[in-house]
Amino acid sequence: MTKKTTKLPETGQWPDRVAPAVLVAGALLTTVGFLMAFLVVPPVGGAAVGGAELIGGSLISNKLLISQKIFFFHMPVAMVSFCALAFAAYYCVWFLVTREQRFDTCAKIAMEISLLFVVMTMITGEMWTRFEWGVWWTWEPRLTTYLVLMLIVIAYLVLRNMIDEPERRATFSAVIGIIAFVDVPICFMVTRLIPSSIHPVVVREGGMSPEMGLCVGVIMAGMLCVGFALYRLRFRQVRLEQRVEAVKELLED
Amino acid sequence: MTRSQKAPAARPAAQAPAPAARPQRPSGFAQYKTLLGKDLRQEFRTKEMLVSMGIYAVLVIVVYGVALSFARPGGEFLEVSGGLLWALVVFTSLLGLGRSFAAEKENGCIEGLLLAPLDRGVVFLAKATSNLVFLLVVEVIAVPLFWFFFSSFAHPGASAPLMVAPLVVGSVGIAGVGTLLSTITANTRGKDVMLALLFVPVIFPLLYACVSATTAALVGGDALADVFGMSLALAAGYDVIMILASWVLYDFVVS
Amino acid sequence: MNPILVEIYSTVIPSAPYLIAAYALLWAALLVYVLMIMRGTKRAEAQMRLLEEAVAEQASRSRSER
Amino acid sequence: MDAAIEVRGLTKQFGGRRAVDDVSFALPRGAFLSVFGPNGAGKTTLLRMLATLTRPSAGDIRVGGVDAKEEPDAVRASVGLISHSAMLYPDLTAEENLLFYARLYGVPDPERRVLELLDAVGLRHRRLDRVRTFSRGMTQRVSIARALVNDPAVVLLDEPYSGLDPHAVEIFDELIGSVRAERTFVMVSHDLEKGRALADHVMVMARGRVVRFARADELDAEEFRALYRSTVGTGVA
Repeated sequence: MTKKTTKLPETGQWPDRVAPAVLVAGALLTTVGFLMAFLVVPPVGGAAVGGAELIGGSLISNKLLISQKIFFFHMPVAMVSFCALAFAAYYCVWFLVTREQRFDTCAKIAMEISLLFVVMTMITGEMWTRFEWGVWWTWEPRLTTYLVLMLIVIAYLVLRNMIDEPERRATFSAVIGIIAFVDVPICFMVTRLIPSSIHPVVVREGGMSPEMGLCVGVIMAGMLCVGFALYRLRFRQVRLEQRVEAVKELLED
Repeated sequence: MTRSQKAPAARPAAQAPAPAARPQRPSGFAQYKTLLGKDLRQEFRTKEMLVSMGIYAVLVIVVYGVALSFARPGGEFLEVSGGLLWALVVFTSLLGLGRSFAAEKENGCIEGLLLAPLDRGVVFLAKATSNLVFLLVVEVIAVPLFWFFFSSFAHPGASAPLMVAPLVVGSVGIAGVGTLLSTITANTRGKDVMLALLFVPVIFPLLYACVSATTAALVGGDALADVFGMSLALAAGYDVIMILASWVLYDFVVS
Repeated sequence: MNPILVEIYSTVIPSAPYLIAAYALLWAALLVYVLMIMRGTKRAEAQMRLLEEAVAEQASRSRSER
Repeated sequence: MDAAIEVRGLTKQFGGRRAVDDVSFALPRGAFLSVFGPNGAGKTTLLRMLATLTRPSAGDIRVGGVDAKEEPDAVRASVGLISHSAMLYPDLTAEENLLFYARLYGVPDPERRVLELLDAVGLRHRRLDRVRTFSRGMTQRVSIARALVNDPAVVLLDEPYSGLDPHAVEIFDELIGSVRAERTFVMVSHDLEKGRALADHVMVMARGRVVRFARADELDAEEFRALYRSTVGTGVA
């Protein structure tokens, strides 16, 4: 049977022509979102206040929480980290089916992007938790899920350095990539369904007013573009390094 | 040496018909029993893994003893004991899983298995079952020992025997996923650290569900009613999904 | 100052440092990654130039031998 | 009549390097092929691909007319491998080891077959002792019994002589001689004399490629030794 030639992702294909434009779009969208978050969307109400005041045409009766603004970047960045993990799992499956090293490279880069965005999620989540509940860390469902995701992605990258032989390294990494993709949603679900007895979680997200929804949407789109552009940039760099290695090898013998 | 006369190989239409004397490939279940029998016989003869896991569990209990010697006995201990017990199970199983392929790798026996007409899922199931058996044997010793040493702190509630359910469900999950991960890390550098680094995050949801179920069983009362059933169901769900995934992916990992 | 207004805005000042830290670190993380990529690309390009010279030199040497 | 082993365009790539590069040959049933070549010439990789232990990057292998890629298990049922790693469980007795493999391959009446094999290798009296207590030579003999447990049509030998004392080598040759009827052998070895003595086909490999493949009688000893020296000299990977 003729080996169906799968189209291998390569630099210079359509994603690369689009990448610079996407990067600009990403930057624009995130800045617009940033401004919207602070200027357009009214801050969320916190604890009730002894009276009520007329500010800017509406009656405010509880503390206005600026810290909640972090949420506008926290949630989109977290979503992008899940998307990156999904992409990585997609390439892992493709590698196991076709055994093409190129898909393994793509999976590695997608995992790196996922790690980057998880770290960003942890940073923003950390700052929000610090102010919101006054503690540096609480074993609250969302934070634990991201911690587990971060550890798995780190384990994936450490595993890659522990194996030298390219074929075995790629196969084992692909398996771990798929296991991670299966494991994280379960972790997401388990930590939510079982109430941790320490202290009930005040879920602030609750109902999102239209402007908040729009703002989050804009930033989400922006972050997706940034993620995609970074992926292509990193992909071009890794491909260049691989070509350099190949030429070196040719020169040797 | 008389070799029974092989029927002349007929024109191979689709597949050369196996001559009568040539062995018929046994059913998957028969191969599973053979593999499991070998693992159990080998382990119960040397008892290498069982003894090391048992001693390790006792050592962990000793460390707990020191850690808790300054805590006030009483109700809080019960809530903590579920987690302590599971920490003991996780690290003891890590030790056991790390050594589960020692015998195979030591003499190139893995290649002996790969040479046989045997699909890799059967190897996975047999190895997972043997790991499960060893883990359960150690738990049967370690858990009562744990309560023996900490009886001065607190006595488990009336519903404590329910604790067996999460222990079994958890051990099944640990043995299943653990076998896949230990196969991966069996021939990587720094294999013990690598196994732990992969194992703990992947097993986290199962651990989370099992600890909550065990604690509910130990504390008893109202906590038991709503949390126990839900946690156990989630743990069982985790087992099914992850063992299925491990079973499917095992073929790539072992060849 | 009107006490209620003060209370309404009471959380703004204390939360400011965390807010700023959050966004600053966010962009710092992105920046670090981009810098890593740039450094890697430059190093790879430098090696590629080196190799091109080596190939050219090897080609000329083999031509002179023939 | 179908060739026992048919290999076409077999290649194995490790990263950039081609350990086995476009190897093709065919072996009739009952032949004995000795493969020679310097270290890193790809001999062992070729053997491991024949044993379906390593997945080829390209090309195909047919054993007894069955394609190894499409039906690996059918090929595995008819192949036996003897290598310097014994593939035996040290804490199980010789009999238990062989019974384990016999049941795995689904050999009819395993107990009788195992005793028959232990007789053949002359270890029936030590069948209840653990393999850990055996000498290198005895372990190798049990390993031969293991490789023959499924009555394989093809027997692969990977450096079988390494670590054997002369007496053990003698027994080994005798055993191989006694089971040669109708089986096809492929042996990888550094031992020129041993390799040529047993073989009726000879292959010399260097850097993953086949330098020479011929019937043993077409190559007289002197020409062969010169050929070997030349490939070993130039062929160092």
